[in-house]
Order: sequence, then C-alpha cells, then structure tokens
Amino acid sequence: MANLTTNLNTENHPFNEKLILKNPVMPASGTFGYGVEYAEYFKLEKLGAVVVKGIAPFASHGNPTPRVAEVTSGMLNAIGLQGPGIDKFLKGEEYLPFLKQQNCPIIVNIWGKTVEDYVEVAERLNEEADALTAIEINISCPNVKEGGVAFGTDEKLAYTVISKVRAATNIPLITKLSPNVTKIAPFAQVAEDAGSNMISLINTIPGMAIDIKTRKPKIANLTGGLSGPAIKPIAVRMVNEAYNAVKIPIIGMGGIMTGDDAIEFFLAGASAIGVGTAIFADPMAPINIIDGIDKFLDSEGFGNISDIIGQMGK
Amino acid sequence: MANLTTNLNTENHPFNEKLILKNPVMPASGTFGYGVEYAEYFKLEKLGAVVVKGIAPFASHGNPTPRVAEVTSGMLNAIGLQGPGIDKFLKGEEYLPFLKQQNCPIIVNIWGKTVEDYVEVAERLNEEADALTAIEINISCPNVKEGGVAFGTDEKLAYTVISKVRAATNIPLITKLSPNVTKIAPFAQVAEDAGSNMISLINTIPGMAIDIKTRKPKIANLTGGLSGPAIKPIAVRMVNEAYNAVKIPIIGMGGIMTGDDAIEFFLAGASAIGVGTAIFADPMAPINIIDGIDKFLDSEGFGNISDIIGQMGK
Amino acid sequence: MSVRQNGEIINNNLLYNDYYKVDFYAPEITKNAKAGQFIHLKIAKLEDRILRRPFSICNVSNDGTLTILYKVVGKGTEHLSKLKKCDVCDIMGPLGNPYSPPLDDEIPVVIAGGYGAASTYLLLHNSQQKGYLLLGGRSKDDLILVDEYKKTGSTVLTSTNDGSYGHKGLVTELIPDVLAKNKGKKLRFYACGPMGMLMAVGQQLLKEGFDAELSLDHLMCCGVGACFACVIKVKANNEDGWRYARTCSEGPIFKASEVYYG
Amino acid sequence: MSVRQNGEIINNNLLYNDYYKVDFYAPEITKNAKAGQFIHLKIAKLEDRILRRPFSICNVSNDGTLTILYKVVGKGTEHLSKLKKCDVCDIMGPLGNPYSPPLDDEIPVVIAGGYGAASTYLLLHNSQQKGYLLLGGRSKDDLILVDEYKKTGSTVLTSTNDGSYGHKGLVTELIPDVLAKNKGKKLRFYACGPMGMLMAVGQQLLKEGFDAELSLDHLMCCGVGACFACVIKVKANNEDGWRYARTCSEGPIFKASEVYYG
Ligand SMILES: Cc1cc2nc3c(=O)[nH]c(=O)nc-3n(C[C@H](O)[C@H](O)[C@H](O)COP(=O)(O)OP(=O)(O)OC[C@H]3O[C@@H](n4cnc5c(N)ncnc54)[C@H](O)[C@@H]3O)c2cc1C
Ligand SMILES: Cc1cc2nc3c(=O)[nH]c(=O)nc-3n(C[C@H](O)[C@H](O)[C@H](O)COP(=O)(O)OP(=O)(O)OC[C@H]3O[C@@H](n4cnc5c(N)ncnc54)[C@H](O)[C@@H]3O)c2cc1C
Ligand SMILES: Cc1cc2nc3c(=O)[nH]c(=O)nc-3n(C[C@H](O)[C@H](O)[C@H](O)COP(=O)(O)O)c2cc1C
Ligand SMILES: Cc1cc2nc3c(=O)[nH]c(=O)nc-3n(C[C@H](O)[C@H](O)[C@H](O)COP(=O)(O)O)c2cc1C
Ligand code: FES
Ligand code: FES
Repeated sequence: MANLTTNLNTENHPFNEKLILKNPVMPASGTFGYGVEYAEYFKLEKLGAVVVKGIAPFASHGNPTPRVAEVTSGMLNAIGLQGPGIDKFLKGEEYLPFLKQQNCPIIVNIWGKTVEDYVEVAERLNEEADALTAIEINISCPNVKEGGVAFGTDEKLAYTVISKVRAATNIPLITKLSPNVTKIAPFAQVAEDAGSNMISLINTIPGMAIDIKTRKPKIANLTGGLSGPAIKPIAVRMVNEAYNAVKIPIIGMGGIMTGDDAIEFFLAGASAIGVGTAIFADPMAPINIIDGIDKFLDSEGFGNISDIIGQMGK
Repeated sequence: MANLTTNLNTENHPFNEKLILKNPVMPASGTFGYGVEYAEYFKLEKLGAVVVKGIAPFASHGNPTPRVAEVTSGMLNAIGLQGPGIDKFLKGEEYLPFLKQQNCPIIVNIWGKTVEDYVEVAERLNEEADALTAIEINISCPNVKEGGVAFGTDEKLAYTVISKVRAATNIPLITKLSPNVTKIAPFAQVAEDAGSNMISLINTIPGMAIDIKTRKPKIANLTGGLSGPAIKPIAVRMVNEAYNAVKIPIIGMGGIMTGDDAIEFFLAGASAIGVGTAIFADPMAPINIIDGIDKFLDSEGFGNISDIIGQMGK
Repeated sequence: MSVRQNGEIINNNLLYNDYYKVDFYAPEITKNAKAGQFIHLKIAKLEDRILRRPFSICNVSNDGTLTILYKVVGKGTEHLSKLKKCDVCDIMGPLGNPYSPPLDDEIPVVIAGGYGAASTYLLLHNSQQKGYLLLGGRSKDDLILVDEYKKTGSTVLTSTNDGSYGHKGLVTELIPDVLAKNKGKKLRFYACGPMGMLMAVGQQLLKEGFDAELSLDHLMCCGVGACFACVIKVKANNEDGWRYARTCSEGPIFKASEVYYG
Repeated sequence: MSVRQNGEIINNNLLYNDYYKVDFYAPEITKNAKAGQFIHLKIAKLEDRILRRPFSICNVSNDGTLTILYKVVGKGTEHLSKLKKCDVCDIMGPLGNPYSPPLDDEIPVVIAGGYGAASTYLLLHNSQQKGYLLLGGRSKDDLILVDEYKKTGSTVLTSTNDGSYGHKGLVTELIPDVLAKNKGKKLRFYACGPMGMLMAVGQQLLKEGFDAELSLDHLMCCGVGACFACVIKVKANNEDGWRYARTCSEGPIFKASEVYYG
C-alpha cells in the first residue's frame, strides 16, 4: 500500500487542511451527477473528492436531444448544462444535503452566462463554505452558447471571470481550462495570476458526427464535446504544457480508463486526476483506478504518489 | 456504379481540366511516401490523386527516433518531415519521374522553415507544372520547430506564406490547415483570400504519450501529431465549419477508415477526402474506401458524389 | 437496489429474423428485477466502443437466469450476437422504475411494438388477471414473443403495417375494439415501443379518458441519472410548462398524463 | 514481390515461457519468402489498436504454411496469443530484404538474441554449409529454437546473462572462440537481436576485420518505406556523415560496415 495522500495546497496560498485528499482520484464534473446516483455502487468516501455537475444561479433545461453520440473510443455530448440551479442545489434532498452526509470532500463545478452569474453562484456557495473543499470554475463548456467556452478561449475574459469569483469567495478555486486553444500555457498562467488555487484540464473538444443514413447530425446541437480514450494523448500533452507553465496543482483528465492511464497524467505533471467517460463504461472505474495507481506505485517501488508527479524523464 | 467524378474547380478561378478527378479519394500526405512504396499493392491510377510526402528546398533528416507511438484508436507521429529535398524529388528515379509514368494526378505537399523556402519549392515545381495537378502548402506540421504549425496558427503569417506561394506559381494551390486553433473558419478564409484554390484539413493534433515503465515520452520529440479514428469527430466538425466559411473546395481528412467515414466528410462539406493512418492499417484502404463510397451512393439512390456534398440536414 | 455484476452467457441464439435472445447467469440482478426495468450491458470484447447498451429485462427465473431479447441494429448488437456460451458481460441492473402491476380488479391491456414486447412480457406473465396484448410491427418479422404471450393466458391481437400478419394498419387501431368489448370494466394500460407509437397511444388513451404507463426509452449513456443524456419532456409547474426528465432514473415508465406532447 | 493476403490460423501455441508459435496458411506469401524477411500482421479483432505488427518469417513450407515465433510483450501480442485455429489475420509480406546466403566456401556464423533467433532459422536451415549459432539471452527462458537449430546440423553455442544455461555472460563473448577454431577459413556473419547486442556485435566484428549482416528491427508503422517511422542511422556521403535509412524497406538487413555508430 503506497501512500496516496494528495496535497493540493501551494506555498503561496494559505494552507488549507481540506485540500489534503486521501487519494488523487475524483470524478470529472458532469459524469457523476450529484453523487447520489452512484452511491449504490460504492461508498463515496472512497473517492479523493466528489465533483458535481455544473451549477448556475438558475435552473436550466439544457440542450435538445439527442444529446450524446458514441464515436470510436469516445463519445460526443452536448448536454448543455441541464441543472437545478443554486437554490435547489443548496437545499434539495438529493443534492448538497445528501453529499454533506457522505464524509467525502465536495467540489462544486459552477458556470454562468455572464460574469455576474459566476459571481452569484460563488457568493451563494459561501453559505456552505465549511462544507465545500473547492469550487471548480467551468469556463470551458463547448456546449452552451453564452458563457462556457467563450470565457475559456479569451485570456482577458478568463482573467475577469476568475478574479471576480476570487474576490467573491474564500473557498479554494479550481479553474477548468478549455483544450480548444492553440496554446494552453497562457491560460494556465492567467488562472494562476487571477488567483485560482488549482487548474483542471481538459474539458471536452468540440466534435461532430453525422448519421449517414438520415444525413442528420447525431447531436441535436450540431456539435458536441469529444471525451474518452480518443482524447487522452491531447490531454496528457496539455497537462504537461500547463505543468511547465504554472506552480499551482493540476487536476488532469481526458480519457482516463485505468490506473495506468492515470499514471501517465501524474508523470506529465498532474497532482490529481478526474475520471469522466470511464464512469459510463464502468461505475466502478474510479475505485479500480485508485487500486491501479496503488498497484503501480507498489510494483515500481514508489512509496508516495507525490514521488512521480511531473517525473517524466527525457 | 455512381458517378464519382470530382470537380475541384471554383467559379472565380480559371477552369482547369486537371482539377477534374476520377474520384474524390487520395492518400493524405506523409502516409503514402512518394507513391512507389504502395505501387505493388494496387495501380496508382485507381486513386483520385497521389499526394506525396512534404518536400522542402533542402534534404532533411527529420526527428530522432522513436518517431511513432500507437495510442487508443490512433497513433502519434513526429517524423519531422524527413525528405530528399526538391532536387532529388524532381530527378530521383523513385520520386517524380516514377510518378509521372503512373497515369495519376500528382499533388506535391511542400514545406519550409521560412517563407522563402516555401516560395523556392513552389518555383522549382514550376519546372514540372504540366505534370502536377496541385501543390499542397503544409502550414500545419506540428512536428517541426521552425515553419510548420507556426504558419498555420497565425492568420497573418498564413496569409503571407500562401500569397507569396500564389505569386510564385500558377499551379493550383491547396492550403493544409492546422486543427490547433480555437476557430478554423478564419484560417479557411485567409487561405481563400490569399489565393488558395482549395483547402485541406485536418493535419494531426499535438499529443503526448508516456511509457509508464521507463517514464519516458514514447516519442523522442516529446510530442507528436495524433491521427486516426480518434480524431475523426474533430475533423468532421472542422470541415463543416470551414465549409460554412468559404467557397473553395475542401479536401477533408482525419481518421477516415471506411467508405462510410468518408461519407460523413462529404455530408459535412468536403469535395474530396484524404486517407492517412488507415493506409498503415491496410494498404488497400483507399481502394476499399472508393468502393464503399460507390456502394453507399448506389444503395441510397444518389447518382453523383456531388449530390451529397454539404447535404447534412438539420 | 441495483448492482454491477459479471453475467456469464448461458446461451445466445437467433430467435427470428434479426431478433436474438440471450440468457445470462446473473443472480444478483434477477433477484431484484421487476417487469419494466432494464439492464445496462457492457458488450464483451467490443473494445473501440466504450459505452453500455440498455436492454429491457424480458424474463428472469429463480435460478438466476436473466433473459433479454434484442434486435441487431448496429455495431454493438451485432457484436453481441456473436458472443458465445461462457463469454462474460458486465451488467448493471435492475435499473429504472417498474410498471405498477394491475390491481385485483383491473384488466391489463398492453400495447407493444417491435422490441417493446420484451419489456412487457414479465408484466403479463406475472399478472393474476388475464388481459390483452396488442402487438404491432412493420411486418410479420417484427412481431416477437407471440407464442409466449399466448401462454400467459392473455388475448393476443396483432397488427402489421403491411398486413403480413393480423390487422393491416397501426396497432393503435386495435384499441377501440378492446374498449368496446370491456365497457364498464376497469382497464389498466401499458405501452412500450417506438417513440412515435407511444406518443400516439398516450394521446389517444388520454382522449378516451384513460391514463397509461408508457415505457419511454431513449438513447442512454450512464443509465443511472447522472449524465442527463436520456431526457424527455414531461409536464412541469414552471414558466415553460415542461422540464426534461431522465428516462433512465425517473423513467423509463412515465404516465401518459405526465408526458409533455409539445 | 510482396502482397496482402488473409492468413487463416492453423495453430497457435505456447512454445516456451512467454514465447508462442503461430502457423498461418498464407501461400501467396510463403511462395516468395526468404530468410531474413518479415511479415506485417494486422492482429484480428484488436479493434482499438489499428497498426500492424512486424514479425520475422521464422519458417515457411511448400504447403503454404507460414510460421512465426513471437514473445508476448504488450497488448497486440497478448491478443494474438488468444486467437484460435480458423481465426483469420490480414498479413502483408514478405517484406524487407533477405540475408544473403553464405557462398559455397563460406561458413555461416549466426549470432542471435531473444526472438532474433526466429529471423535466422531459415538461413541456417536452408544453408548447405553447416556453421554456428551463437544464441544469447538473459536467462534460459530466452533461448528459443535450440533443438530446431541443432537439427540443421550447425553447432549451437549458448550464453545467458544469469548463467542458467550455457556460458554465463554476453553472447559476444562466444565469438573469439569461433574465430580461433576457424582460423584461415572463410566466415560469413549474421546477427539478429536487441539493438544493443547488434551494435556490440557489429563493432566487435569490424574490429576483427570482418563484416556482418545485421537485422536491425525498429518500431515500424507502414512496413513498406512510406512513413519514415523505422529509421536508423547509416553512414552517408553528406555533411553529417550519416543519414536515416528505413529499416523496413532499405533493411532490415544492414551491413555492420554501413551502420553509423554515433
Ligand atoms: C430502456 C431501454 C430498453 C431497451 N430495450 C431493448 C430491448 O429489449 N431489445 C432491443 O433490441 N433493444 C432495446 N433497446 C435499444 C437498444 O439499447 C439499442 O438498440 C442498442 O443500444 C443499439 O446498440 P448498437 O451498438 O447495436 O447500435 P448503434 O450502432 O449504437 O446504433 C444503431 C442505431 O440504433 C439507435 N440506438 C442506439 N441506442 C439506442 C437506444 N438506446 N434506444 C434507441 N435507439 C438506439 C441509434 O440511434 C442508431 O440509429 C432499449 C433501449 C432502452 C433505452
Ligand atoms: C522486422 C521486425 C521483426 C520482428 N520479429 C519479431 C519476431 O519474430 N518475434 C517477436 O516476438 N517479435 C518480433 N518483432 C517485434 C514485434 O513486432 C513487437 O514485439 C510487437 O510489435 C509488439 O506488439 P505489442 O502490441 O504486443 O506491444 P506494444 O504494446 O505495442 O508494445 C510493447 C513493448 O514492445 C515494444 N515494441 C513494440 N513494437 C516493437 C517493434 N517493432 N520492435 C521492437 N519493440 C517493439 C514497445 O516499445 C513496448 O515496449 C519484430 C519487429 C520488427 C521490426
Ligand atoms: C456527459 C458529460 C457531461 C459533462 N458535463 C460537464 C460539466 O457540467 N462541467 C464540466 O466542467 N465538465 C463537464 N464535462 C467534461 C468532463 O468533466 C471532462 O472534462 C471530460 O469529459 C474529459 O474527461 P473524460 O475523457 O474522462 O470524460 C462533461 C463530460 C461529459 C462526457
Ligand atoms: C506518419 C505521418 C506522416 C505525416 N506526414 C505529413 C506530411 O509530410 N505533410 C502533411 O501535410 N501531413 C502529414 N501528415 C498528416 C496527414 O496527411 C493527415 O493530415 C493526418 O494524418 C490526418 O489524417 P488520418 O487520420 O487519416 O491519418 C502525416 C501523418 C502521419 C500519420
Ligand atoms: S442515461 Fe444518464 S441520466 Fe439517463
Ligand atoms: S515503417 Fe514506414 S518507412 Fe519503415
């Protein structure tokens, strides 16, 4: 048994007990609902943290259907951030109140159509600051017209939204970056400069699939975000580029299916990892990945997960 | 038997007999060598055109090895444009002189480290203008430090290199675009504005893979370009975005393995398609894809390939 | 209580044209399964397709046998049809909400189309009250489980679009007759089949003053309510008058009166 | 002349620890195959890995049987080891240049390591002149085909790093003895094995005044010279003194004197 304890604090930020996780594995936002949906399959406390689907100040329908399509070694989705809105999230039985009883660190992914929306959700989350480990600012959803990826592909907008959210809350912040840029490093730096305590990447990559019989797009929204093993090499590359650009911890994700996949991300520079599409293939994926990481560390003679972070040789 | 004749002329450019191909299928540059390597497997004249690997004014070693790595449903490569240089290409037995005897349209992919390099190759190719169907300007190779992708991710540089090559030759031009940009449409427009007669996309997407046992990158160059089925949804999306932005014909590529895959690209707006990585899986892939396109058109009752180009419904 | 378990294939055979039947040994799942629920299947050895496929639970038995009926429509089902005895698939289930069985004084009327008939078999099989199965399809080849349904003691009426078997026309055209024959009796309606058919059935019955339990399957991804891929519109007390409900976890059974026909 | 053909598996068995032998029926390929050439194999049903794998042609027979020996090292070879009689793989071959057979007055000396021994078997098997096989490995388990080589009539000398079989040490340490015993005779050297071993063999022999044919395999992609994935440095008349040559089409056999040791 290697030591999987994951410390997501950085020197230049105030030390926060809550940012020490028992392991570096968490679901990727949007693939794990609000936690309750998978609680039948394993105890949520086994996870490094639970990350919930994007929360806005308002309830939202999301996009028309079909919203998902399977593609080779991956999937496209354009859910479009259907969600209950902050009020229901804070009070509704199956949302935060349920999670608070699970003895598991909670990370809330947030989004909005305007900068003010982001600030509003962050402020409302202050009501539950004690219960929350971090807020993940989603500036990279490719599936909503307003907000989302518009913020994630423009350095100035990204700086504005992150720094305003920073001003609105003391809860640790994660900025979720968009892969849909020529260079990821400047965006990682913007997040660091604007006061984000961590970054997470990658979100999905815009893609399209066409049903050749009906000649219609397989996603009603026309395009959807590509996720799954297909994008892993792109994600590993971006994590490594970000790692070389910033000092804040990185939560890496994109196509992680196994413990071995996760190890690639750690070597590239991730301090923790997110498991998304793999959960649809197997709800036990996060647990199997924790085991797989542990086995790898043991068999290669590493005592701590921190021993391999960023340790890619030449 | 549907009519696969592919007309790559556009109204606002002088009509060119040579741009009428017998079918819309060609190998993607760099995956078919100089044609001679596959001539044992099928007659090259069966192809819509042959596209050769990137030619520079100079011979070049390319990158150190390992240069390729297999990943889920795809591969990474960082060949780094090893090549004989323009002199040898024009005169060497196994290069252009061989191809000229194959009764097949010839497209020469070119690259350079500077704008002058591009212009120089284009000028040298004028010597063989009669033998050539088109020049494909590669401004999107992710694997060479100078030139390559630097031109393909900066609109001004792209405009400069394309317009200077345009001034240097009357041979029809294809500009090969980089997928490594936030929006592809502006680059498609730049190519059109700078006088390119066609565009081709996508080139490979930068990615990384790490050998977790040795903890070294699987590609000596650290990153390599991702190709194969994994990138198909991204390619289809970009072809469609480009189709909505320009009037010049599009040669679509990225992960095409079957005739059905090709049909997706036609529906998205491609007038012709390139077959790359699939050739490594099966040298007969281009021929099987031609057959597959024909079968689809027949079974769905289309008489001409042109009937389906851009005909994606809502 | 739904679980994930490995289910070994006991047998996997072509049943009719394009329709196959597969039996898994999956006792953890069968022990809780109810009519109308579904399983979410990871098709073994289908390596470049990573998502699961949902299938209605067609039958279960005390010895742990879980039966599903499937139609080969794409890469996954084609691959499934080639798996053999002893191959093992990873199965999640039972998922979703079951049909509510008919009350003691109710006559069950099931309207089914295509593979929808797989979803309702257990309902009539387990029902004390004999009732009706109205089974529709494009042609004879789409009418599955006719003999099995007859054995449940319920009356089987069939229709095909091309008239190759039973009434020529839509399955909804069989409803008036059943209503006429059962005037004054308490009927309880269930339906499963293609979306178009379900919408027609729901609206027709609502007009006649009946409600119905519709099994609305939709393209699924997680199968447990986490991803919001599988939603359909149901009536809601909000500005729009509707909200998107997840067919996997809030369904797949919805009341015809709940559905938003907009 | 190389072709692409479907090869049906005749049998596929574990031979030694981790080493398997597979026989394909592939008459179009066997009819042109020569010692030192290789095939490029698309492993059937390995859907999420799309590239081919190169394997040395170990043996061919007149009835169209193509034999390869392979070590399970990763996903592809593991998958291959699970294929069964009657499974069909798509094969390209024969590819690459063969060894040049020893002349009538030459004694062949083959130095092989690991699965390299598969590449040189046909050479000694077909050779009129009996010679030597110097076979090295990390331990006993890596020494393959010892009995088969003995049957060719050539002398088999072995070494293992751990001393578990034959000489304890490197295979190159067996060379001086052979040279000593054959003073004045014409020797022709061949070698196939891991890159490190080949570089050592090449340099040692060049120093002794001999050349050798080295089979330099490298990670391959197209297998036919089209992609430039598989290159190694060979001496060249240019500024740098070397160029990258494609092991698939310009090799896999290179003269030790051609290789650039830089
Ligand atoms: C709750 C539920 C119960 C189901 N029960 C059965 C059953 O008992 N028997 C049976 O044969 N099928 C059933 N289905 C449909 C079955 O899940 C699909 O046919 C299957 O997923 C197709 O997989 P594929 O890989 O073969 O097809 P793909 O190649 O993925 O797709 C082929 C075609 O099938 C369509 N399709 C894919 N998934 C679904 C889906 N979930 N629902 C409807 N159409 C789909 C696609 O849009 C496409 O047109 C059920 C679906 C749901 C949601
Ligand atoms: C000309 C030639 C002849 C060969 N002959 C034989 C043979 O007769 N018997 C045999 O067992 N193997 C032979 N090999 C090696 C064989 O091709 C690889 O072992 C095989 O491709 C590995 O596939 P995999 O999917 O199992 O491994 P992967 O999962 O792809 O890789 C596993 C490990 O094997 C390494 N590897 C992958 N491909 C090669 C390669 N082409 N050469 C060397 N290492 C590689 C990888 O770097 C990695 O470390 C030959 C290779 C070449 C180029
Ligand atoms: C169905 C689905 C819904 C998602 N919803 C969200 C979301 O609400 N917020 C967010 O930041 N990312 C969302 N994502 C992106 C994932 O969190 C993750 O970044 C991405 O899927 C890549 O990881 P993967 O390949 O492991 O799935 C979603 C992804 C999927 C597949
Ligand atoms: C090994 C390899 C070498 C390539 N070399 C070139 C090249 O020289 N010039 C170029 O424009 N594109 C080159 N490409 C990119 C392909 O032409 C094509 O754009 C890309 O691979 C996507 O198509 P695919 O998925 O069908 O392979 C190369 C791709 C591969 C895999
Ligand atoms: S399939 Fe994921 S919510 Fe229904
Ligand atoms: S493997 Fe492609 S050139 Fe050798």
